[in-house]
Amino acid sequence: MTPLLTVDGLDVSFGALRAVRDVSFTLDAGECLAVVGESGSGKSVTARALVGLAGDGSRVRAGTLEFDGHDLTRLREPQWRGLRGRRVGLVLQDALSSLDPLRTVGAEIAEPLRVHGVEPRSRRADRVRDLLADVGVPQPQLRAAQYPHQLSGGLRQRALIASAIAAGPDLLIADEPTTALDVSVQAQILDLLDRLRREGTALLLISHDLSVVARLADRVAVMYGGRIVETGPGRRVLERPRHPYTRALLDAVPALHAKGARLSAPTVPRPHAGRDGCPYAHRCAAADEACRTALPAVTGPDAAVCHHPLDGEESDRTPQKPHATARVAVRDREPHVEAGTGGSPAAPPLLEVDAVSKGFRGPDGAVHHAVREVSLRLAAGEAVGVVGESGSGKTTVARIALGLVPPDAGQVRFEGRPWSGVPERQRRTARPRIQAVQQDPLGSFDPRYSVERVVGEAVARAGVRGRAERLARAAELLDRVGLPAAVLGRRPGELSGGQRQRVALARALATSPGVVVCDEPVSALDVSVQAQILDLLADIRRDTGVALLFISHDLAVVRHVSDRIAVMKDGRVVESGPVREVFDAPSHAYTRALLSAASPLPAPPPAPLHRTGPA
Amino acid sequence: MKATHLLQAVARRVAAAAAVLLGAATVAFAALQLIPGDPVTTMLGPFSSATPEVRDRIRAQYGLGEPVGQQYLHYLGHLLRGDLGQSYQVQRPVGSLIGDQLGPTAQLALAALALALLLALVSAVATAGRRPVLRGAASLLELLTVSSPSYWTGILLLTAFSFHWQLFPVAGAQNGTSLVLPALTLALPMTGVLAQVLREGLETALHEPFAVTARSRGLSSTAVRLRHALRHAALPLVTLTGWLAGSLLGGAVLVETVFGRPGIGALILQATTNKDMPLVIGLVLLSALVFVVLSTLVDLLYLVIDPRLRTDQVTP
Amino acid sequence: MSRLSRRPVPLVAATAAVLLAAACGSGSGSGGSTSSTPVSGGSLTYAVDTEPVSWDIDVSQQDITGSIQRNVFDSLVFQDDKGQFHPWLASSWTVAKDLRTYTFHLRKGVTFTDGTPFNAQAVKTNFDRIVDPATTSQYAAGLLGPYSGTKVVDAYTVEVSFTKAFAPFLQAASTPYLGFYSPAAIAKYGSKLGAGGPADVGTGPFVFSSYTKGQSAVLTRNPKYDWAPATDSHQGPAYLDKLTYRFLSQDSVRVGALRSGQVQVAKSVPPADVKTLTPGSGLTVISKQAPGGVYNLVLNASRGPFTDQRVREAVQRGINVDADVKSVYFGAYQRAWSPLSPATAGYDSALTGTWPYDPKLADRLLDQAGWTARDSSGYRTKDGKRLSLVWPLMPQNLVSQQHDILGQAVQADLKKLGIQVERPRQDVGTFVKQLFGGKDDISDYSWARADPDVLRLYFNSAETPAKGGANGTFIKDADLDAWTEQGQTTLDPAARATFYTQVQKRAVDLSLVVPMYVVSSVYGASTHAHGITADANTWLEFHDAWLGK
Amino acid sequence: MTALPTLETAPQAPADTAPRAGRRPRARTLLLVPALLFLALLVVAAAAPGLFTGAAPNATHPLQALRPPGAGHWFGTDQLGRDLYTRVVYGTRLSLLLGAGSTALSVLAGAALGLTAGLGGRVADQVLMRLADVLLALPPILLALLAVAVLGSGTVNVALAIAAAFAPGYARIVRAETLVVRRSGYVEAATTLGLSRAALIRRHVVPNALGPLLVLATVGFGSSLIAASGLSFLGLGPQPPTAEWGAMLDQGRDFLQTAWWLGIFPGAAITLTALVVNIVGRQAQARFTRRTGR
Repeated sequence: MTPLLTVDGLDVSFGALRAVRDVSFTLDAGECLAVVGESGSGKSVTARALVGLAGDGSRVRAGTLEFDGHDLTRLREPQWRGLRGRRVGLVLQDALSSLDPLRTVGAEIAEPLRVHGVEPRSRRADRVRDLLADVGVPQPQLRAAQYPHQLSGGLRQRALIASAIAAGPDLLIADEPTTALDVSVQAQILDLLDRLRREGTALLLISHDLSVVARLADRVAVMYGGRIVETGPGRRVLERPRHPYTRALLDAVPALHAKGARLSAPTVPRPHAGRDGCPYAHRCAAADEACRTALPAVTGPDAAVCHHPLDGEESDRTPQKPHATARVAVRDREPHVEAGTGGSPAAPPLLEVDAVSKGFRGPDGAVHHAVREVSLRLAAGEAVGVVGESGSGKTTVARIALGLVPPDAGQVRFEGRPWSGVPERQRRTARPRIQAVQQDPLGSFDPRYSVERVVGEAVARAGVRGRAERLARAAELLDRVGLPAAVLGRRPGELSGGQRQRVALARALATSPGVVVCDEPVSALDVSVQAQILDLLADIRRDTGVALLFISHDLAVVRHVSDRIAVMKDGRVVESGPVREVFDAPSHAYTRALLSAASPLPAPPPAPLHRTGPA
Repeated sequence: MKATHLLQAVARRVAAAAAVLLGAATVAFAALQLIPGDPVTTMLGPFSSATPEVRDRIRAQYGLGEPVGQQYLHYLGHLLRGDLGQSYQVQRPVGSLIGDQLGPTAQLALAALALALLLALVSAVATAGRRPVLRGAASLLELLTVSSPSYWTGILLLTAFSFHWQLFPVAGAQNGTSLVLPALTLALPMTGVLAQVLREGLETALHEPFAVTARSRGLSSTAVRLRHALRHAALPLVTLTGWLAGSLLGGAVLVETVFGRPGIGALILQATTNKDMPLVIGLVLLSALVFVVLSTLVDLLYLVIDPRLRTDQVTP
Repeated sequence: MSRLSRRPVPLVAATAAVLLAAACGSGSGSGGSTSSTPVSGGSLTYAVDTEPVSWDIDVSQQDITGSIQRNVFDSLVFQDDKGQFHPWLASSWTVAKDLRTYTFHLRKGVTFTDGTPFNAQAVKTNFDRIVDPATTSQYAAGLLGPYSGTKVVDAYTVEVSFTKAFAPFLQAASTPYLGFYSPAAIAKYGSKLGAGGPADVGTGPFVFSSYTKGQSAVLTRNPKYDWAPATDSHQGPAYLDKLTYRFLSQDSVRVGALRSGQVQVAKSVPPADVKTLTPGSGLTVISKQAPGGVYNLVLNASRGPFTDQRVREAVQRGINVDADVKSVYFGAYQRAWSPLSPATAGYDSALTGTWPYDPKLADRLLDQAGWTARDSSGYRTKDGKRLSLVWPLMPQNLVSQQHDILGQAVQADLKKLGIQVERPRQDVGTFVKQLFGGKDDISDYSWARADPDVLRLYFNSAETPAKGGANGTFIKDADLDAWTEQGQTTLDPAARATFYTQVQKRAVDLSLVVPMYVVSSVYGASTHAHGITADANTWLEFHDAWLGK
Repeated sequence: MTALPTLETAPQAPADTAPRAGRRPRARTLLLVPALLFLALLVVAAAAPGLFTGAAPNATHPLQALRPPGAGHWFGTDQLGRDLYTRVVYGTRLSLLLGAGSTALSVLAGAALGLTAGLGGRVADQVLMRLADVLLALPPILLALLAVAVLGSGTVNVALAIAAAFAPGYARIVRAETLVVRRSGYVEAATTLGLSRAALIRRHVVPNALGPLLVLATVGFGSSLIAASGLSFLGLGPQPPTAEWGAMLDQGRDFLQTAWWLGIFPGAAITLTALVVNIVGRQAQARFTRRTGR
């Protein structure tokens, strides 16, 4: 039987930039191939090239590009149009922007029906309703008449899938279908896709997160630098990666590792490979001259394109044993994180957040309670994680802790003195001792400032006088966060995401603070960069003894960093305690749901959850 | 949106409109007080042989002898009754003077607006996201129209099409053909700005994921532009068009001068150069009113175009 | 902008003559050739540069109102362009010795276009309306001067009386401002007559059919018209079916409309275009010199450097009037030698050529006056003070573009002599204050009036601008005062001529003025339009006009 | 006159493809160098017109009146025989000064008002912004004409009038920008460092709030130039015989059919200057957008 889709030697270039190079794979009906890679790896371009939408200025070449017997390389635009939507469906990430926000959900779903004349106009409404019901959207009639912004993230993504499968395509390409979603919703969408696959639709799944897609995919293709560096059955790739990059990728996932383990390989700069060499060579510990000049031949459907494959080596995944001891049962009413296990028990808390609440007035005049009676305590040297889905109030807690937002009720104390409810003037002298690292580091840098000025401003605040002294101190701080002094002269806008986060960290450390509040510091980063930053945070904590208030939606990340943890939902802390206890024996249903949804292992579909409020 | 909210919104809008109008009236009144020289002299012109008694009578007739505060209150009182007063220069009610000239200017402005939108639409839809050469050429052309003063464009058009080729009548507001050149003159600089905003809007929209999604459903590139992108690009366009439409009144000053057309623009120029303040105030109020009406229209159009503004609730 | 709003300004625009008229005048209108036989019918469009604010002849002071309404309203008497009076609606008249009572015998059989008869009562109704304060007459009431009343002697005889001798009345009665509305229309429309249109019912050769503000006024033929002045070239109704006035304020637009055939006649053709209106292009020029004061630079002898006559003379002789006027007006206007227009009685032609351009003389005069040093910019100085003259620009809505440019030529001429001329732009208030206060060194204006008495306004010491006069020289000269006053006291043309010739000569000798050019009305017309002539006011008459092929 | 709104928003490349370089049409960049050169030429002409022409701008030669363009008189001569090329060159100074002066004034006023509204209390904000609302409700040219009616005509007053007409727009932008900057991450970061309010405003808020304004002002310069020449065109400009483009265009208008060059060259000078200013302004805007990532 010929495969549904055959790709052989696909090349996509934008001017001089070769985004995709020599990519080959096949896909059968009812099969799922996951293409995994970090941003810039060429995975999305590959997916879009398959529907003839590689983008403006792109040049697509291929040895073979065949879909169901059609030679795609010879298609002209009208024929492409006949294929798109009808035979091949495309689902992009973030349904809020992938569905036209100015049109109703129904109109969007009906569009492929109209374009391809699948259904007569009179029956389209019915068909749309059926499709919505089919992808698990309750009240389909109502939903069809609504606009995307009126739907929750999960429902939106379902609607987007409904529009992609409306005309009954044989192949569904899903480009990061779950990236923007909370973990629990993420799982549901993956299940929906899995069901479609089982019903016979071929599925090409694009993702940056190997652990998420591996459980769904029959086969996995790992891309790096525009090339497929390893392909193989999902479980095999996950458990016994052969390519060093795949291995590094897996190592970087905190959920797969013991807490506190190093996630990233030491960053030793190596020379870049030549044009035809291995794109990973400059990051690969095993790279030699051969790697830099040429790639080995592809050996088959289950192989790594590598001169030095890690044959048969187990990933150093340590299975987690359940701990049933010492868990703290938490009532909704008074969720306290006890002082503790991480820091010295005797040490007085540096930062005390005591039953704070905060509400915001919405545009319609109604008050939205972002934070309700939240209490946290942070001792010197301790790391406390706050985890919760978007909208759970974590960021507001962070801002209250930083003294940027006054709480409506409750109070905050820092270093034993009142921190909330006092004039800003009074806080000012203590401010250098509690610093912050934001999710969007670029936004936290004055756009006119070079790195030197960004860090220099904080250095000056720490009392360092004289330009030369400040420069030296700034360079020292950069070195501390693993950046060369050459970065000083650059603007943050010219740096990569990881570098920016390092600069933010350097600035936060400049005043030798006792506490650093990190608000989603790694959620915008690729998994391997995320690993480096998490390792760096661990190092800094160890070296300086700084206490961390670490906020993230990612359970695994929080677990990796924190001593203690607080789980937030709808503005409340629903469970808290030492990290091991919460993870091993979650007492609150919500925590359990979070944990199971975030499970990296192929697992049975989770029990249906109650919706958790607006995304 | 609930009925009470709607009512509140309407009330807010009306109050804001009233505030702008009151403010405009006050600014105009303040300007009147700042004008140097005796208003009566201004009124009579430099070569009047009016006796001091006559001047006093005129001063009394216009209430110019009263204290400023009292004048202001009187003036507001008259405004509330819809009385804009008498023109100094022409000795006719300001309302009827303006009313007489409104027609030709409204014609000119609407024609220019329609023309500008049409040209911008064609230019932007045809060139958005196309080859850089095409796009660059269109862009340069638009920049050129934006950079050409209307009073010069008008002269060029007049010379070429009326004097030289005699394709269009030279002047007046007699019929449709006489509207072509002035409308084009007024439209051209607008076209440039509109086309640029529209193109940027289209290109932004075309690079949004939903446009890619739409293409992936089998829509042609043109269909995506017209069915999806245009609506998105229309949002900034509506704001800009509203703003530009308000400034058309100003543009009419120069265009009507060049083409010798009657209208509000010509009236504005006359009123300000003659310092015919009651007339100036009337025109200021008219402009403010046009602005208020336009911004209301813009807001309504926004509501029509963008459903996100109609409801802000996620209904789970 | 000057061309947008040409308000009537007695100083610069041609208004009706108000005083005694005497013979003389030159340069008659040259309409299209009248070689072929007039034909009846057709529609003629005439582009004018201003639009009436009020159409009410009893109210308006505007030139344009009179010139258009002339076609709709007839007068008691007709004044030809030599200043002589002819019967019109009055078939004859007598004037009392004391000049206080005028008796008119009206023509019989004249009807208004609403069918009502024109009679003595109609005259009384109209004149009484003019003087009624409720009418707020801006001009006509002035024409009636010391009016005391009108007496209806019989149906066709009226007696108009004045409280004191009023010589100018015949001339006034010849203007359209003292024309006649149908009493029925006055009763019916009253103050609405100013809105124009069919409400304005007169006895004239045309009926006011419609008016579109900002665009046009349409007049149609009065088929019953049979009482034209004898001086017209034909009797009976007008030839044209329709006469349309279009209001095109822009010079370029107006001329463009003429050239492209949208209009057949255009008023105020810019001098630059005059030479292009050739019979070859199917167009011709109708030009007529206006009577009264020419366009003069008036030198203020009461202030600053101009108190020294040598400086005034240096300016007078140092301006290259010939070349400047020629280059700015392209020969369309004749340069002036006297402050009085050649089209006015009493004009002194002997002044021609008596004060030619002589920059060397001017330099010598300035040296003699002590302005010998020069500063770094090349201007003359005396006692460290620069020889600088202030000549304000009139508020932009009153000044004509050409005057502005002519001014620049004068500036350039005087700069060569080392004299700086400053031309600040002023608003009306400041301008008036400066002018009335005699704070300017130079002012510039013409003053149209069909009588040499205009010289009194220019040079009599009592006639300061603040008092409604035109004496911007601020001179107090016994001779000038005496001669201008004596000119008023006699009706003998020869005696008057003597006085006024002396005035002109003395004004030039004292270098009080620099006459620049003779103001003329310049019209452009299609060669198909025939029989169009300019009257004593330099307005076009259309009763005799007809369209050829 | 139309003030150019901010038009530059970099089109987004599809996520993941990232080949952003080269997306920007090259035409504008190609034009930048000639535009800058021309601008430099204009500045030199404004500073030292004598370098470009040996003739005097106001010297009349009645015998050479209305010569068409040709050798000796590149742009022809006017009614008084003045060399039009010389007058256009000498007109550069005043025309540029009018444009630059009014832009500078309006930007300064706008910045002061906008910052006061954005940083002052609620009351100051409300009062200033309501006033701006009112002024923005009126077409700039009407405001300018009104200002000329109050101030009188003349060079300085025209500049003031244009400034008055455009200042409310700038004030609005600065105020909005100030509010954005006040809520920005970097101001928050600086707050977290414990900087005083004065230092925050001085170091971060003011420079960042004014950044876009300065770029906008480049584009606004073109608008001011056109508007100022427009007022001159309407006869409200400098006193004669000063050479200024708008006033020259006004004079040339009477000669459309007899001496076309009188209207063409001054108008072309205004257009060309506005064009190069706009090209440079756009580039500045694009660069600013790219650099700051806004």
